[in-house]
Amino acid sequence: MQQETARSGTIEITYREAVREAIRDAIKRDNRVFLMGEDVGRYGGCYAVTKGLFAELGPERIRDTPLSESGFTGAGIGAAMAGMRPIVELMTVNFSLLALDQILNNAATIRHMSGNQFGVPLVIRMATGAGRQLAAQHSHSLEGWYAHIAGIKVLAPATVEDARGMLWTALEDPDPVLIFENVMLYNMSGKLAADAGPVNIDKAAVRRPGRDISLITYGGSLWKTLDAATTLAAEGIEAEVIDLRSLRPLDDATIMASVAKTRRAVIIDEGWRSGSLAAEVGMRIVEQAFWALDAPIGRVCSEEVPVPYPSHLENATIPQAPKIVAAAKAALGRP
Amino acid sequence: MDRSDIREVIQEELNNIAPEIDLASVDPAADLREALDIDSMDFLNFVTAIHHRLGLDIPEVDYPKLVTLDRAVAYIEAKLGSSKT
Amino acid sequence: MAEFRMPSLGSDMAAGTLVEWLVKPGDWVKRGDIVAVIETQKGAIEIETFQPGQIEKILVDLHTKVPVGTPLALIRMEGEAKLGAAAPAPPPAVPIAAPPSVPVSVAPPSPPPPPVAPRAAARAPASPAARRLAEERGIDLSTVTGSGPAGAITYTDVKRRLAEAVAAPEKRRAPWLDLDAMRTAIAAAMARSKREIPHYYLEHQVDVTACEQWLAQKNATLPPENRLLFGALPIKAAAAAARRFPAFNGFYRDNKFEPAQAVHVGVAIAIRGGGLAAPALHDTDQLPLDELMNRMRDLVQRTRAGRIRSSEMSDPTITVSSLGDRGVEALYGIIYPPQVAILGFGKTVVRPWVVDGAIGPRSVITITLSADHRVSDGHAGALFLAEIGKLLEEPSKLWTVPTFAK
Amino acid sequence: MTALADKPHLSREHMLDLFKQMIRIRHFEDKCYELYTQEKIRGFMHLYDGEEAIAVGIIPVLEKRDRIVSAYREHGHALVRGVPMTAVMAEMYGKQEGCSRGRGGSMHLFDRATNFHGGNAIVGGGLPLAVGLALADHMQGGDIVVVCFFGDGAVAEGEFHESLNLAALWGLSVLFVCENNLYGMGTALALSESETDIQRKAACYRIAAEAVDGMDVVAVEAAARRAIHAVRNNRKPYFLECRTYRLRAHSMFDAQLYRDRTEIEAWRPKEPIIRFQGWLQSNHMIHPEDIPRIEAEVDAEIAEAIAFAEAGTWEPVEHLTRFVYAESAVPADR
Repeated sequence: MQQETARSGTIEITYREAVREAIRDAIKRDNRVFLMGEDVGRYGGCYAVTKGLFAELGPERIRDTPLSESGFTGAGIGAAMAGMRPIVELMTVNFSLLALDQILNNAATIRHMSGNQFGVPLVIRMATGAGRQLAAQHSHSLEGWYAHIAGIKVLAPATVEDARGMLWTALEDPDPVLIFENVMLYNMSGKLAADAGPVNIDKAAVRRPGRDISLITYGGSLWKTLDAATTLAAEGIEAEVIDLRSLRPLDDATIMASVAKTRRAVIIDEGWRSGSLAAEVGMRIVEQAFWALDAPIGRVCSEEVPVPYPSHLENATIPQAPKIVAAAKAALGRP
Repeated sequence: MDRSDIREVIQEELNNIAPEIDLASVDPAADLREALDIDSMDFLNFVTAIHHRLGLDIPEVDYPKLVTLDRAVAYIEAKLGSSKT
Repeated sequence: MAEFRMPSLGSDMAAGTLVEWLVKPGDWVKRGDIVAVIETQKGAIEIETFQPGQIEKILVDLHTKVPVGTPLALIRMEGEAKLGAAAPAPPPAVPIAAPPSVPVSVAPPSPPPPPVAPRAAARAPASPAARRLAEERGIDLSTVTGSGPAGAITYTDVKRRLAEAVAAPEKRRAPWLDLDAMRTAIAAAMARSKREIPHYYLEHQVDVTACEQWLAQKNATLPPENRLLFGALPIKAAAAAARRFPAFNGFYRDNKFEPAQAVHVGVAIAIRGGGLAAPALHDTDQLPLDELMNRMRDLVQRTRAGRIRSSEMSDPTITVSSLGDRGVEALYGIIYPPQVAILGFGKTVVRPWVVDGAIGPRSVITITLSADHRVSDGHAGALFLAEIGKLLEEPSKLWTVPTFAK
Repeated sequence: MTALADKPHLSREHMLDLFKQMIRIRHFEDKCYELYTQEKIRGFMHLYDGEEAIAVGIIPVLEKRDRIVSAYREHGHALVRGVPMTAVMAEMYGKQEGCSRGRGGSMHLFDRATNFHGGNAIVGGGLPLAVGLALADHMQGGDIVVVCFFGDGAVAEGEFHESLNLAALWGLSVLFVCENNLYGMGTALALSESETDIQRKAACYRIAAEAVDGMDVVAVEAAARRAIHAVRNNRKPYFLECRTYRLRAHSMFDAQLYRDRTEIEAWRPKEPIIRFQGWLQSNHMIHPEDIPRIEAEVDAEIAEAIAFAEAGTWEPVEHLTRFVYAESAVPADR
């Protein structure tokens, strides 16, 4: 549990505990809020995010569902249309594919197609990313697909502060919001203000200021990118690290301000390169900051293969700090 | 925009006005008008350039605060700092 | 007489082929009756009539493909005269109201990103940032060595080139501004002026405190690019006065004086690294102060870049020279032939001055006149200088155009 | 037809209203067919010809606060529920005065005022929504009934089974109404379902179910009263299979190669309007002048709806991106 550091008012907390606290806080503050998902109740969540909530908040508000992703996601949409503020947990992005029709053709579309008569104030949380040797079917990173859909918002909390603070703001949003939690972050612990509350969900954040190059990333890749920046700093290269936080809408202003200053950009994205979110960010930089560029825009994405089971191959597939360092140096024309 | 950026902008603009003077050799505390043989027209162009590049309005009363390189950097840094909050 | 038309059964159906008529002329039909079968890409479809009445005439033969909307048969409505038997011409077919054209204007396209300006293909590729810096600083990319891949020029390359430019002033100065040639020309003119023109010199001190205050108050409201320099006021005053004292505004040629119709004040401009020129500000007396300031700024910038027009060199009708705030109190100029006068404005100095009987610190400037005694005498020169002094004491008057009726 | 005696509600006035409601749907859609051939209506359009008794039998029994989810054969449901005919016609023209601002068309009629939660063009797509609507009401302590209309084609979808299970598992007040018209577009029921007695499928989820002759509006209404009462009071889902037949093609551009004309002709005399008219006449509940009066009233309403749609305006292209998201400012930071 969190160790209370009374003096400075901050606590040491894991990403998992931050998400759990966000869910508990939301359910306690608003009786329209309830959580629905496979094994979220009695089992305590397959990543133990909701452990203890069932006993504390009861079966109505922490609702186990059968393995019917399309069914209960559609039910979440219907409940949201009728005044509830459901949190649907799709265990991982890999299983969300079964609910993609409900998310796209109902959740994302109803407000526009009904001429603004019905909205869907729904939050869907799902784990994402590789790194646990779960092989191809359990290691996808498809945030870029969802960030393509008009009518929903897409978030990627990478820090404990965002894991704690994004949920409430998302629940207050009148439109569907998807929150992607990278599996490798659940065990990560970090400092959090004891009274930490909601945060904004539409701005990117400069996690490390720098002058020579902009490293633009999100979610699980943030920490690898910060490691790479530290390595680069030792070689006199000051890299600026941008955490997108919101994948739709993208905070163009923060991205362009950074690139205008550094004149170089590398985008780190765990999705496959072709048609990836990195491709979209890169294109926006070309559209809006072309005349500031002093080198081609670089990308570090996953190799375009189904993620293999053995760890040495899995590590070779997804972005790692050395690859980021190499891409940065290439952009700087350094060996 | 940190201090070194400001100095760089000033030197670039002074370089436009007096290209043949090697700014590195100019004493940062010396009166620029003397050191670079700048007349009032040159100085007005310098102020206009700073206004465009940094979006800073520099009233005439402040001109004396810009007559040396050091004082110009300090003046602009203060002005930029205040305008950012 | 109503028309039975080829129906549209789908947005992707453009035409249909009639394969079977289920009715013949004379048959009575009611709404919803199946009257024909048409062949479409999806197969044969029975089509019904919405118009009750008697089939009058079949218009389309079997097995002919016709576009949607083509009349296939005529239906005579109850009580309507038969076609042909002295029947009036069939009423014009009720045109199916053409579907209101859906406004086809596509959503206003978001402004396409500015097209990439076609760049002259520089020999070595250069990064966008490098191109922009080079263009801003007037650097020829071909003179820059690229450190990027395949010799590509980067931003830092252009900056290094800029720094180099500073180190070598000779190479740096615009090659088209030959100072030596300019020096010989000045020497010849000054020598001729001293030889031929009997100069007489007058001096007049003027309290310009009002000018300074008016200027400070005016500039406080203007952004830097529109601010006025003190130097513009004497030029405006000189031009206005020259309009009233023609003896100082013209040319002495072929042993006689021709007064000039216009007033083109030649502004003496020092060029960096030595050199002097005094090109004309045309119709100076007609220019409002802000316009005069803009033209002066342009003239100075072009003069220092060596881009003066020939007319600007030959047209001055009188010259004004000012050493500005870093000069000396007074300067006695040499007339530029064929002109007949040159005014000098010294440095503004704060000195004790009697105002309404009391002594106080005032900003004072010394104005000097060198004039051609063949054309004018001291008395006229004194009046001319006094006029300029009076104008400088009421600066707000100088602001409007024209200061004095021509 | 059911015997007169045990039908307490069979007043003349109510019977004529049922009759008029069916005529209203039939004539409206008949006009839509004509307008479609004149290119006034585009896209897909699925007509209810022959199934009118289901909408007319069930929907009037609902309360105002109850909610409806339909599919793409939805004109009849919308009209009987009270979505103004003018707004429906304008929607089919694609005009912004339409009930979905012209953006949905025939398959996506929405109306917040009557709790009409839209058509849905994805077969089975509406079932989970209905479950969700009922879940919300359940959690808010309400007692509404959510009626979900779908065709026999939907029972093959996974969502059908997931939805029935969720509704039964969580005790939700959903009335599942399967309009079994024997064809899933071009596939006869027997060619797609191992068990063609559809109402039996509800038993797998312990949901009370019954089948009713969908061509008999009085029988449908009686079944609807029983079903809706059961759902509202037992707080449990109920499954009502209405056996019916569609006399027109699946949609406008369908050569109906999958059935022959004799089958259609055989069903024509059994269609609900002809049957009900015959029954009313044999029970002396309808007078000769009633029918022309009713038809005139209906046709006048339709003419007004068409005029409304013709006069309708196109939504300005500048509004293309409005309402992709809510326009009220979202409180970002608190």
